[in-house]
Amino acid sequence: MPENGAAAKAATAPALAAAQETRRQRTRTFIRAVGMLPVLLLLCLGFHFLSEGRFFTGQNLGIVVQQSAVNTVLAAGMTFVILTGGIDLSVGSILAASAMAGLIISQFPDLGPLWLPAAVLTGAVFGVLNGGLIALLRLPPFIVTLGSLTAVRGVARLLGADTTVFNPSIPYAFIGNGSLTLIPGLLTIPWLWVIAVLVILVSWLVLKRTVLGVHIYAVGGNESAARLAGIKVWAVLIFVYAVSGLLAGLGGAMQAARLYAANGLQLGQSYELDAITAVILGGTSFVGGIGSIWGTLVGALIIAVLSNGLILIGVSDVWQYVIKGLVIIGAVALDRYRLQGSART
Amino acid sequence: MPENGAAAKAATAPALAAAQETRRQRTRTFIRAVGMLPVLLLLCLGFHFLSEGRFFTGQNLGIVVQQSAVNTVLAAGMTFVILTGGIDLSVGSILAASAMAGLIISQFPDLGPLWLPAAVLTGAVFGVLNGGLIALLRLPPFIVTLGSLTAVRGVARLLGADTTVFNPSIPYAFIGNGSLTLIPGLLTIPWLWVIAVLVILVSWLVLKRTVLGVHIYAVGGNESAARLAGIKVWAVLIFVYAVSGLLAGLGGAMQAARLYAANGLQLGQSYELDAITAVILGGTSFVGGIGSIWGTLVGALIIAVLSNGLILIGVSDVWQYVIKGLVIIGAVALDRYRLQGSART
Amino acid sequence: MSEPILEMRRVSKSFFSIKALRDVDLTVYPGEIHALMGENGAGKSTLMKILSGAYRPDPGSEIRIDGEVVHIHGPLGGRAAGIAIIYQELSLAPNLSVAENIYLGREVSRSGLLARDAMQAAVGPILERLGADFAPSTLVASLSMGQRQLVEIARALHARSKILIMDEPTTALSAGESERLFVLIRQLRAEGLAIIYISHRMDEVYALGDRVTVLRDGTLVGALDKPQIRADTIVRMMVGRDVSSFYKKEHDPTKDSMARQSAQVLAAVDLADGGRVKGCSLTVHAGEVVGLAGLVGAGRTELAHLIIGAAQLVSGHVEIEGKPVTIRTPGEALDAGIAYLTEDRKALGLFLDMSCKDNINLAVLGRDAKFGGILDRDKARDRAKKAFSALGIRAADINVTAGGLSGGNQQKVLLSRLLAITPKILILDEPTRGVDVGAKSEIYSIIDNLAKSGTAVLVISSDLPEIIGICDRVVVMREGRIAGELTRTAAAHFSQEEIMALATGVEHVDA
Amino acid sequence: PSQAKELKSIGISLGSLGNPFFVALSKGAEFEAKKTNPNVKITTVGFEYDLGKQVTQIDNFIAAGVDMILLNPGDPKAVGPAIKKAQAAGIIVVAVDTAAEGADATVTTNNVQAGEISCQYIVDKLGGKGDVIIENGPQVSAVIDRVVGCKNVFGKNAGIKVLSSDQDGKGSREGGLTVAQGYLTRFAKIDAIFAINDPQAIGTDLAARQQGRSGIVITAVDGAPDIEAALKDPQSPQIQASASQDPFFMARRAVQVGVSILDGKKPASPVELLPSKLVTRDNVKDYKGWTSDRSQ
Ligand SMILES: Nc1ncnc2c1ncn2[C@@H]1O[C@H](COP(=O)(O)OP(=O)(O)OP(=O)(O)O)[C@@H](O)[C@H]1O
Ligand SMILES: Nc1ncnc2c1ncn2[C@@H]1O[C@H](COP(=O)(O)OP(=O)(O)OP(=O)(O)O)[C@@H](O)[C@H]1O
Ligand SMILES: [Mg+2]
Ligand SMILES: [Mg+2]
Repeated sequence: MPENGAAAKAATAPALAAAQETRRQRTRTFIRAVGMLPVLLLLCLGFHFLSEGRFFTGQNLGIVVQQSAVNTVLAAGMTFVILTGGIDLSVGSILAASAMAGLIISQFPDLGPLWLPAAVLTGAVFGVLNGGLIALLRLPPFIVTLGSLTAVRGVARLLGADTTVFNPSIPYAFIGNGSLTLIPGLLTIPWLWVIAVLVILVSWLVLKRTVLGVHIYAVGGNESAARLAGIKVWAVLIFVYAVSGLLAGLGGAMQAARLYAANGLQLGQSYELDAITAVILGGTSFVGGIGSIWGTLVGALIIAVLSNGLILIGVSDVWQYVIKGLVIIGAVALDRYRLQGSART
Repeated sequence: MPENGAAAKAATAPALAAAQETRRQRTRTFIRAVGMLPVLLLLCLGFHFLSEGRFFTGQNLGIVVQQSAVNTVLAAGMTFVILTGGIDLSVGSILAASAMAGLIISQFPDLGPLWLPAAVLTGAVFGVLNGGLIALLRLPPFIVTLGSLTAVRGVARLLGADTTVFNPSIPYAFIGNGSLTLIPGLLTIPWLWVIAVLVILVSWLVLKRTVLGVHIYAVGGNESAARLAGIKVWAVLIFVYAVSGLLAGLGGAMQAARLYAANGLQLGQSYELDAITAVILGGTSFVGGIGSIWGTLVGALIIAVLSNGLILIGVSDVWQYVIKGLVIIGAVALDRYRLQGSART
Repeated sequence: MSEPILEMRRVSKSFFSIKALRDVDLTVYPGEIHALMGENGAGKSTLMKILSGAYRPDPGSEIRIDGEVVHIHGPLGGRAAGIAIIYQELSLAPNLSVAENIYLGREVSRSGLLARDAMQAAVGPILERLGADFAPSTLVASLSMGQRQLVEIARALHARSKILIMDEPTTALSAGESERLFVLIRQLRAEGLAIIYISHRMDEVYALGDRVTVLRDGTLVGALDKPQIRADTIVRMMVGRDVSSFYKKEHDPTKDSMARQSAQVLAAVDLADGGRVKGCSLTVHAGEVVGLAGLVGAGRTELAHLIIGAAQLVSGHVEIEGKPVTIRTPGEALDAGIAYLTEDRKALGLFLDMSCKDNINLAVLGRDAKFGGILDRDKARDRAKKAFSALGIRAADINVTAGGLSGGNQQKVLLSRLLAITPKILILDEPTRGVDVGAKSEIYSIIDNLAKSGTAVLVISSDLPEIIGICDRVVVMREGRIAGELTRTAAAHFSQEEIMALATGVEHVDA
Repeated sequence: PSQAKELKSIGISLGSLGNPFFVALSKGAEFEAKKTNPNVKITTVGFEYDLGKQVTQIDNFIAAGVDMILLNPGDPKAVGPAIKKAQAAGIIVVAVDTAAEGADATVTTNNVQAGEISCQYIVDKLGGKGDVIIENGPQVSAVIDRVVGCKNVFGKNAGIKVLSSDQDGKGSREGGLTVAQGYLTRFAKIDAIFAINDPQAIGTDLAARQQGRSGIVITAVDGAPDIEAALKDPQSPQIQASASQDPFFMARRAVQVGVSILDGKKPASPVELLPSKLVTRDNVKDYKGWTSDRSQ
């Protein structure tokens, strides 16, 4: 009977295959996590070349990261939401309402310094409302957040009676325009970017190193299985929308500190699209359950580099639209192609 | 062997159960299809009452259906797309580009009357491009259509060199502002609405009475099952995006005939959100496979009634935002509650 | 013997690095039922998917049908070559009706319009032959697993093929339906069809198989003709060793400590959901294994869902250790000490995109966590590794995603999650569905050990030999009610016939 | 900067480039800049009424090293800090169409006056008595100013009753059409409508024609090509006047002012207000519109 020999033979081969497979899978995970990094680098190099060396200058890089900061923060919150298979269209409006609330508070002499927590809190409250409607009444996230996209925009305009609220001496203004000096005279980092990176780091920690993080992935991967496994799906959902709202509030505070002003109508219009684009460019799946926060960071940087670079090389406004659209499609196509080569078909 | 006896006995009870089940299922399907109709009626009555009887007048109803027409047409295309589990964010931009193309053609004396097919064709071409990228390169629909939302917007602006193209003597202008007289002096129906209803009827026919329709539902319900059953999933996908593009082109033609003008930037801004809202209000599921075109019609009417009614009763612009958002959320909440009472838990 | 209708030669298939099949040969003759056997992950389904056109084989492979070399491109190619298949993983569109699913991809249309009525009418007789109790117009989403399986079978039968592949068609069927299916299969054989039959249920293979081909780790071990088909031979070929005592039942609630015997751990009292389940009571004692038997659609799964709070109770209550408890969610059931293994592992059990490690640890993450929420990654890794070796899960690594495993291995991963909880009460809904013989006996011995250590186990199963082999008591359900109860005594075991009589409500059984 | 500098590159940030007004404005700027230096590099972007985006664009201009920024500020005050930052980088900032705090110079149409003359026309036409509507638009400062001017005039005439002024016609034909359809249903008697810009006025006229309402005096602000056509069109007699702006000239002035600042010459007044002229059905044939050849 041939069994024993075959078994012995089979035993070593799978062990080898297993080791190989682990290594390959790690590479794949890495490629996925790194995501669009090659595309980002390609874009940067291209712009540097085309702008006659203006791209890779300390000042311009500072501007790029600063510009990506608010979107990064929004996109981090959006990553949580999309990981559960949901979507949050209301972040732009919440950002506007939070900035308005913050600026209004900042004008009271006594409350001044409280404006920042007030803005963040405002965002969190709207987020919890979204989450509550979605988790407890089981309404579709798209409709709920589309409703609040509209309603909260109205609230933002009402807050300032439809005018611009302005405060040139807003406390903590440094976070909007100042930089953190790491090596005096050599390396400074805009505070906005410091905040954004901190948000990404904390998000990563929550998603990858806590029980809650695994539960978020689980809810996105298979909601009914999660429910059967005893996960409090409603709590997870409220949490992710609360985070998204809170981070939109933080984004509002960052925007307010940057502009010293806020306007209920003119702030945060269609920011949700940029945030979602960053998340999807970063490789997070729309169905939920798959994705990483680092990808989101790269996605947000791609968007900022694209805006900055096209102006830098003097492309006209109309053509900027066309090129931006094509680059976004091209980036995912390239990514798909790259993944195909390395991994699954 | 117990088969025969058991079978005989089992046969009657299940037959009864099956008949009951079928009836129950029909009721449920009907409730689903009727969908938001009660909400729509409630809204109409409310506005009629609050506007001191101005809502249910022939003229105002004409205005409402006319205002809903373009969105209905876009939402019909969107229904095809969402039924396959996809999304088309580019309809607003395609509408603008098609309207521009149409108006430009209409200015040539010889080609004038061809402007309408030209506009529709422009839309279809963009739709096929979307579909091709999604079906053949397997790119995520959200990203592809977000990319074309941006790129096609650029094209629309380029077409008119960034100005408003207008033509006060555009052929077929009657479809934009004229009415079809059914009973002279008593019943007239705006042509825009006639077109919209025709689009809905044809869509219904395709979805419910053709093989292609079943395939669309199958792809949305279980894509891999559809593939294993030998359905050409790629062809189905290209078809639905082409339909969405074509109908966006038709919408562009309708808008051009209505306004005698088109502007590459301003026309169709965020129409996609209205179209998606109509589809989702109409009970079509975002995951695909479930939904009906009649629901979409009701959803589009709700949106139009809301806009018209709020202006009619003199609510200020800012409060219109707040109320619209809340009504949309309230409508789905009500719907959810109603379904819960009548059918499954 | 006549000419073979199908010859597969040197068929290989690799999924990037994994070699799922290596130079496998398979010969099938018309008018025979050919059983394809092998452990979980041996490559049976992969081989069949190559035949049906779902996968493309590696270069060098050769397929001959009726002696001619064919290249099967896609599912349509498979169909054109006269091959029909029932996939192991259900592949229905839940949003379509039964008739639409059966006709999917081959719809009938008249002057461009769908002939729905004609399709439904044509489907009726086939469903009847299978003994299905649902109408062709029913939505698949509203069917239970078993009923869906019948739809799959109906679809394959309806395709009118030369070669019919059945990849574990009876996993969701109970004895009655299975018997009916076997009658049909024999009829088809008589009509000259070649049938390739995959199953992990040995009795089915003896009853049906004309020849057997055995795979192991993607390679061909050998083929047996009818006279050579014997349990120990096949098992040894599959597993590479002898699996001695198959059903294991050493625990004995009547003999173990008296104190424990009286401890009634779980009691369901008059549970009803206002629909399918119409007032059911049952009890499970510590250290006892209770079977819950019944026909497909009898409401066993629904009853289990009521107990764990996954479905809404309309009346009745649950008692644990004599005290009434309110359980509204599966989470509360876990807190109360009840763990539940779902019958639908893909839809309700596993997280296919998550690693096996996370899948196994999911339910105990909170318990293991440090500082109230930080993952203990070492503990998780150790637990997953232990589970892999304890249940013999075949996968490259604990970090591969659960979606890439073969069906049986997925089941083991899911079971590991429950075992990690160490519950007071364990409800297992079809625990060995799709699991190979070797692993089955492992699972039986795990159940036995749990009972020995005092766990109350409720096993829902459609596999009657299994129920008879491992249970102390059987509760039988019929149409939403408890039809009766059979207790095992030292003197008399309950028999398959007794259970079937209760399940169908037919008292006298003609042999 | 006291030393004269050459204009090598200029950045322009405007409300929305799909609006013909801003297109004419950018053309004027381009014309003048090219006249100053034929090799000048011009980057024009639209900020789509998003304050954050405009500040971002200013940052990008700073990075690109432009000499001058021509700005249509999203908000008169809120862009102040960004302007300061640009000036700190040695860039001249000139505001057009809307005043901006801290800009080196501002060239704008007198929007208050434009609203005044457009609404004064209504008052004269109605003989100081009637029910009127102010069809509002997006709340940017130019629109706010026009409404202020209009309300000034209506307020002075006791016989004029403003029925409503709180609906947003979105500055477009479509928005004007939709809002006007609502107004016409809501109010049985409307004598005149002031629309904050031309597209809204045309949309309003379409709505009135569709509903067969006549005798409504419609006026607007802008003097855009489409209102020019409408004023000449016998089929739209209800559109009667528009207070014109001259974006081409406005932008040319702005660049001229900027260049002279670059040369070290301070302008006499930091804000230059260009008066608006009323275009009516009577004088439209003499009107030199936005698209007429201006390269004099
Ligand atoms: N799509 C796939 N991607 C990666 N690996 C796969 C895929 N399909 C199958 N495999 C691998 O191929 C091997 C054979 O799997 P297959 O499903 O054919 O086993 P099987 O014999 O049908 O097992 P079971 O009895 O559990 O159904 C397994 O190791 C499995 O992990
Ligand atoms: N996931 C589900 N969705 C909808 N209905 C279901 C679902 N599962 C079961 N049902 C319904 O409940 C009925 C009872 O099925 P249930 O699964 O409880 O019975 P069962 O005895 O466990 O049968 P099976 O062996 O098929 O699982 C089914 O006939 C079906 O109508
Ligand atoms: Mg298998
Ligand atoms: Mg069951």
